[in-house]
Amino acid sequence: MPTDGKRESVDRRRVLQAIGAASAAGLAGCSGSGRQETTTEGGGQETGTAADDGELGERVPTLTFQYWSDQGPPTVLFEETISNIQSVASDLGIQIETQPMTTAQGITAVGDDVRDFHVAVNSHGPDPGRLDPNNLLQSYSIDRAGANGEYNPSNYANAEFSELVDQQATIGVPEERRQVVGEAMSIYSEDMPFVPTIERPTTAALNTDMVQPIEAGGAGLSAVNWSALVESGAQTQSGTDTILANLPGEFLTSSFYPTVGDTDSLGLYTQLTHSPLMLYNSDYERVPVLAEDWEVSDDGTEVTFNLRDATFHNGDPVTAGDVKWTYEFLSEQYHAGNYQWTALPEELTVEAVDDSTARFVTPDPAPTLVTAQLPTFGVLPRDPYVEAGIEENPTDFEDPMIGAGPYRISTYNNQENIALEPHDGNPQFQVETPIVMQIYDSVSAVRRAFENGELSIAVTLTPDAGRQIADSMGDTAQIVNGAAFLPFGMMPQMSFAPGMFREFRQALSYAVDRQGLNETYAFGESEEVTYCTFNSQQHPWYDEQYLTEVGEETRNVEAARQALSDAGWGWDDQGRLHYPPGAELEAWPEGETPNPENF
Amino acid sequence: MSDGAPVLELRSLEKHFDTTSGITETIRNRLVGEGPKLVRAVDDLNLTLAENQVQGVIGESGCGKTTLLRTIIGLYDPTGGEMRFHGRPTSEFTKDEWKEFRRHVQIVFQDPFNSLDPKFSVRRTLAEPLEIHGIDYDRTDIEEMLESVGLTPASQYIQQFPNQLSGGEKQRVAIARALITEPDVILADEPASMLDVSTQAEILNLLNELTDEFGVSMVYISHDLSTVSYICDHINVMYLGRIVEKAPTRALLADPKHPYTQALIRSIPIPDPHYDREQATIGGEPGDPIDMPEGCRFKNRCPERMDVCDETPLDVAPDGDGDREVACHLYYDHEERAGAEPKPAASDGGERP
Amino acid sequence: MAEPILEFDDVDIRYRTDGDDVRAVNGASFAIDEGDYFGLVGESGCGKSTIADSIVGGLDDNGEVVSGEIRFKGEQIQDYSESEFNENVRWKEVSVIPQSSMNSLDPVMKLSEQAVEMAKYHTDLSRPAALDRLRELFDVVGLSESRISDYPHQFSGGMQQRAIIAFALFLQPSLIIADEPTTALDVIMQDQIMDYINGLKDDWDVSMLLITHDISLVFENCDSMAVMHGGQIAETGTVDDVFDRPRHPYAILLQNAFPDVRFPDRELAVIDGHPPQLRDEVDFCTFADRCPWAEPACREGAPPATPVAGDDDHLAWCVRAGEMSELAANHLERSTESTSILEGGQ
Amino acid sequence: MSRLRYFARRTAVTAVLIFLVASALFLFFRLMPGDYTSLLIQQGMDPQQIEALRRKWGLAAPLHVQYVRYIVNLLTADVGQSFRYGEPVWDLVAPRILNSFVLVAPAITATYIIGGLFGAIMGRRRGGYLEKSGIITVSAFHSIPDFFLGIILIAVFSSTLGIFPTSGMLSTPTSIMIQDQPYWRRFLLPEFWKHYALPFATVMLYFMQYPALIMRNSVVEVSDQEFLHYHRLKGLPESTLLRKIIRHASLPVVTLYPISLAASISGLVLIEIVFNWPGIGSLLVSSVLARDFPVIQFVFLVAAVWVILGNFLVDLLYGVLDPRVSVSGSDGE
Repeated sequence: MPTDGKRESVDRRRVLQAIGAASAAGLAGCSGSGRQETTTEGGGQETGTAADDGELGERVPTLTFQYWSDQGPPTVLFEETISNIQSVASDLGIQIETQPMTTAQGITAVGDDVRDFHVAVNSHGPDPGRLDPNNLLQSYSIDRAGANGEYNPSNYANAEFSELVDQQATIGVPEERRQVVGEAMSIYSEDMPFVPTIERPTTAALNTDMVQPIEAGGAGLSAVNWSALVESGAQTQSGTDTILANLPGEFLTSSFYPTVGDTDSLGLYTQLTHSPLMLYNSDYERVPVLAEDWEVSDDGTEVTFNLRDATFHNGDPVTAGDVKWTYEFLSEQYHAGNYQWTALPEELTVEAVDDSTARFVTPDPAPTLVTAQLPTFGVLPRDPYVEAGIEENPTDFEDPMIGAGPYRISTYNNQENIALEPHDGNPQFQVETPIVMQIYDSVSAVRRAFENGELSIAVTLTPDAGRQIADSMGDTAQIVNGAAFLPFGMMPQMSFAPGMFREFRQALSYAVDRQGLNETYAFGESEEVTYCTFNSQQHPWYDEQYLTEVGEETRNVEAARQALSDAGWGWDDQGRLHYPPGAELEAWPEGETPNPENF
Repeated sequence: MSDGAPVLELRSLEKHFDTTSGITETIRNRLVGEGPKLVRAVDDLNLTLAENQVQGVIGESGCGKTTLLRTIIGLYDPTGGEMRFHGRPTSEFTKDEWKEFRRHVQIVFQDPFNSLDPKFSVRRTLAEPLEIHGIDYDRTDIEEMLESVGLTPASQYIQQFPNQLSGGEKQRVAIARALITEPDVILADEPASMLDVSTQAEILNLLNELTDEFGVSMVYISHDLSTVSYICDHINVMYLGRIVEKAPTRALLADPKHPYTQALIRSIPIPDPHYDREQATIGGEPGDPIDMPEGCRFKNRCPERMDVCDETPLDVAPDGDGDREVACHLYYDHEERAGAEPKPAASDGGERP
Repeated sequence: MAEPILEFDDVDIRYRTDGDDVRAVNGASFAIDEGDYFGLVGESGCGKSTIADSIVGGLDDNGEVVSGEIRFKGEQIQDYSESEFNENVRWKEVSVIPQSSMNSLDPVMKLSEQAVEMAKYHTDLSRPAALDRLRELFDVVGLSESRISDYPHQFSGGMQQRAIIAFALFLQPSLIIADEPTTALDVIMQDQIMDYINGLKDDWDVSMLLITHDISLVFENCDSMAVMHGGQIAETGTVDDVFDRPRHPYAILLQNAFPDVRFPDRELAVIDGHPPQLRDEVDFCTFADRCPWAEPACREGAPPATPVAGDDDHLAWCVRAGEMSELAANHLERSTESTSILEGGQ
Repeated sequence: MSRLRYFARRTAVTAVLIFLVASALFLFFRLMPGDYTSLLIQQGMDPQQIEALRRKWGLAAPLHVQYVRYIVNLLTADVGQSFRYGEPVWDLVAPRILNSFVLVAPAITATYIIGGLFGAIMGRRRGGYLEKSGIITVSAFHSIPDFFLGIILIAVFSSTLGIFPTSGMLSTPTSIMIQDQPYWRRFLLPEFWKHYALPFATVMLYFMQYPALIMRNSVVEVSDQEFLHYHRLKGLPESTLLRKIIRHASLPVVTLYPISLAASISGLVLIEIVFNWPGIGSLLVSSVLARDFPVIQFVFLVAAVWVILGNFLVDLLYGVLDPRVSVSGSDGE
């Protein structure tokens, strides 16, 4: 029988871990006898004699953990997370089965509040827009919960939280907004709709025979974040005249960046070729690029930028006129449905106060303008693009590929490769060496090519591949580790039991061995996340004062069981977990959406 | 059982095939708007098998004799006409009656090398039909049957497997299997043709004895007149789906009426260097069952070809001998017959596509 | 009497197998005279086809003439190599009418091409010349000349068989080996084919080795014959000798086992058992086990060739050949008295 | 029968098949849960925007409407735009299909020629050492997963011996250098062939099994045919016999060829990915995962059409190789 088989293997695992982890060792001793008393005593506190043996609620069914099977490296993490939990399943008295789904499937299922899995082990994609919390806050808002096709990662329904989410979106004054966001986050953190595990590591490698080592901030170096490279000037060793780097598959599918298929590739343009007014550096701090500085009016409806002296790749100076045209055009196209990602406010107007001053004006405050959109999309030279006919057909025109970034595109082969040459007209970054980037579809192909000297920089490696390179190449390879700004974690489905019970989510959080995950997946290069938030410590909006600590770096099964029994859950004599007697097992009826009144 | 009615009776039996093969073929036909191509394998065939009678059916390969046989045991549904078993039309048979029928009508196949299941011991081979028909039996029943088909000592054969048997022995087992359910009718499909002369003889003799001994009727199908003549009381000569002549064996051999029958007999080599056989004077190839000539199907090869042969000939009793029939224009006066029987016209109509 | 065109002199043929060798033919001796039609009769597996193959080097790779001599026109050919056979024997001298005409013609070559090919390898006939020749031969075997460039599958079985005969005649060989030329055919067709084969006797000076299981074909079409059983020649002689005075039990029983349409009431002789597996030294009469008159002597050494009635051309390989006329009396006085039910003939 | 009618029928059937395949493809992918917009959600696109897109792509319309639209467009040779890349499917797919084709078509062809001959030799030396070892070898190569075979080759010839590069069709600088020159120019570069060697070898080793074993079997079979015996008795020399054997035996191999070749359209995904060959494979995979319907439909349609046409051609070729076939088109035997 499969379940028995599972049990066995699990126990064996547990014993193995008992050797390592103190907590596990402790429990190994007291499991069985310990079970009894914790139960009764739990019963004592909670609902009278509720959890006396025989006075148990419905048995907790076999729990299904869904995960995205098509995400490459993250998928590995998902699977490890699940087996990590599985290894203590028997101690918690639960059984676990997994349900791989493609991302598209998974998201649709969650969006429709399909209740055939209890926990989704998915992730939030680290897309530039999410350097402002607005996007993820919105996606956890109550009006996206339930079976309405809209994606709320854990079908989290909390009216008060959603209320604050709506507010923060239109608060112009940064301080106030931080305040409100903070409150929202504290509710979120307390409710724990997302059980964070570890930071999402990024790994890159440089061949130090060809390229000079670089100083990377917390973001490290990755295909979506090249800041570290340009900041250090991209210098090669003598004898090497070009940097050869890889890009993940499907990166080069549209040279005109507002039309790229997925936001990952935006970083390539933002940081290398089409500098914006300011951008997030390798520490996820906003630094000025084409703008000297900027100030936000008190009501937050006006942002004024003072431009620096900068030239486009065609030699023309960057003027306020270009700025005006660029962002008004991108806004217009976004709302016309042509450009997918340039989510600029609809009634945005930009005044060219003078050649070097541009003022962004919106009727209502648009806080994310400076935190999300403007740092992502670079300034375009008006004339060449207008001549190229961008205004007539914005998605299908001969892209002159001109920006004001530290690099200019000298060659662009759709879906194959791209060659970049240094451009000295950028006021912020001075770089030395041309870069040629080639599409690679698999990490191991990248690794082999790198080890074989066909690449001088390998980005978006798995921690595992990084380790292998380090082993095989020793000092000739610099391994650059960093973390994306959104951590990994689990999303218990809160529309029904057991995900709807905080104590269960809490137990889940105690049961996961973050340290172990970090070791197995990231070889210890990542970091455990114990405070509940969808932002990582690197994230510009990470603010511990609002957050609740929901777990420990290592596993604590006792705490997990405690959390459950405190809430009246119990275990029968085979040690199988049961709900509290008479517990309501649906937050709202299947197929419906939660009514804000009740949440 | 024995209610005057013949054991088996075929009345203007028909079996036509659609030769269209496979989906694509069919699609093609539909696209090109062609109808299916019919093979009239068995056409307007009459045959009456009385008790203890052995009816032989002979004809060249492709004349439809095998189809006839399969239609009789119900492997094919007749496309026309009817079949009566002890006077009861098989078309009215219920499921159980069919089962009964299959018990009482057994078949012996041409190829003893494939008709026995190599995994079945002789015992099991014989036991199976008994079990199927829920007849209780014991080892001795089976042994007796083996003895009676000349597999002696039975005890020695009963445990053997087909691969341990010679061709002749296999065929004996096949016959035993057919007889063990005490059938009324045995259908024999050239049971000797695959065997060597020496063994052929023993099988022919065996069948001869058994039919008498067990009082079974038999339809014996073959392309080889010389063997048929050894066991059959009556012989039916089949050509392109029709019986062109039927007569008692001796009569047929001694005085064949139909030109085709004559040709058949004259073509048989005689094992005697001193005998000077007069050669058959027939040419051409056996006709193509797919598009057959109008009227008499033999006309194109017939040395006696007449204009009237474009009409379908009636079955007539040559020189009033009630015991035999021949379907040939040579043997009746057409004026006199013309009005008399409308029947052939009908079956004639059935012939045109 | 003309000089024999083909002689078998105490020939042994074996097939090598993983286990013991199969001794397919043992001490076979017979001779075919120039211009004669010679029939070789026997049950399946008696070795008759092996003999045919050995003459044209057509034995399977594991088959070999281990002893004895095969002389064609006085020339020893048993040890010929593939190329020697091609040079001196195949088709120019000895052609074959194979058993299964249906499968013998290359399905993807027009008949004309197959003829041209033959011409190319064996003669210096020009292509048109070769085609003309084929037309003639088609005419001879009763096929319409217009069809020489058809593909085999466009021919019926009978027509293919005739085409094969035409091919066999193509290079005017001196010996034609017809190996069961009509088994696949219906009686009428068989009769026609045998007719053509017979016809050749007069128009072409060719000898024929007719191999068949059907003794009546031999009686009807051959001058002399041999009866084979279990890898041994049982009896050989003119067809009249063998018919009138058979002295080998097998020859006798075989004839009586054979259905004769003239005498539908005659009891058919039965030959019990079946030929032995020939895996060891064959130093006995292979018919002994089936023979009603067998005696110990039959199993002590292969039977010697015994002239019948002092006639050296009529030999029976039976130790009791002398007594046979008495032993098998009741088998021998046969139908000759009772009269045929068939009209005509006699 | 008239060849013409035969063609007419085959063509008609072919057309119907293609139509059916096209429809099947449409349905199949529509029935998978989720569509491309799901991925946009995951990347934080807000719902209104997504609705806009779904409308723009016609994903909002009911299925039958989408279907009709799709078929109509197909008939007008409009294969649409990729959802993900907003580019015309053709521009997106064509170059990659070409790259796949350049690798697989010659490789498969070579495999069938060499494998066929090898198989023929094995068939002739029946029971010989060559046959035994040959069968084992080709089977062994096929039993290794193709990508793993590739990795092994890389490990040996690139990492260890350093003879060949591990990845790509050309080194990146070179491919950039010659980007403006006609496609075929790369064939003149030794470097191209260096990149070509390993993937080519992988495909060959992996697929060798089919032609080799099939050819072997059918040679064995054909060698036992009566007509060959007859040819031999007619005194034809060995060489001629061998030619005939091969001609007859090659029929089944010929049948298989176009089907294997069709792989070059749908791409040998794993092999391409291992060698980072810029073929259709990886695009196809990611498009399927992303539910980029226009791309998927088109690529699979091309592959299907390729197979169907391939078989059509084989049928015709058969007609030449084996006269019996062309006739069998007419009557159902």
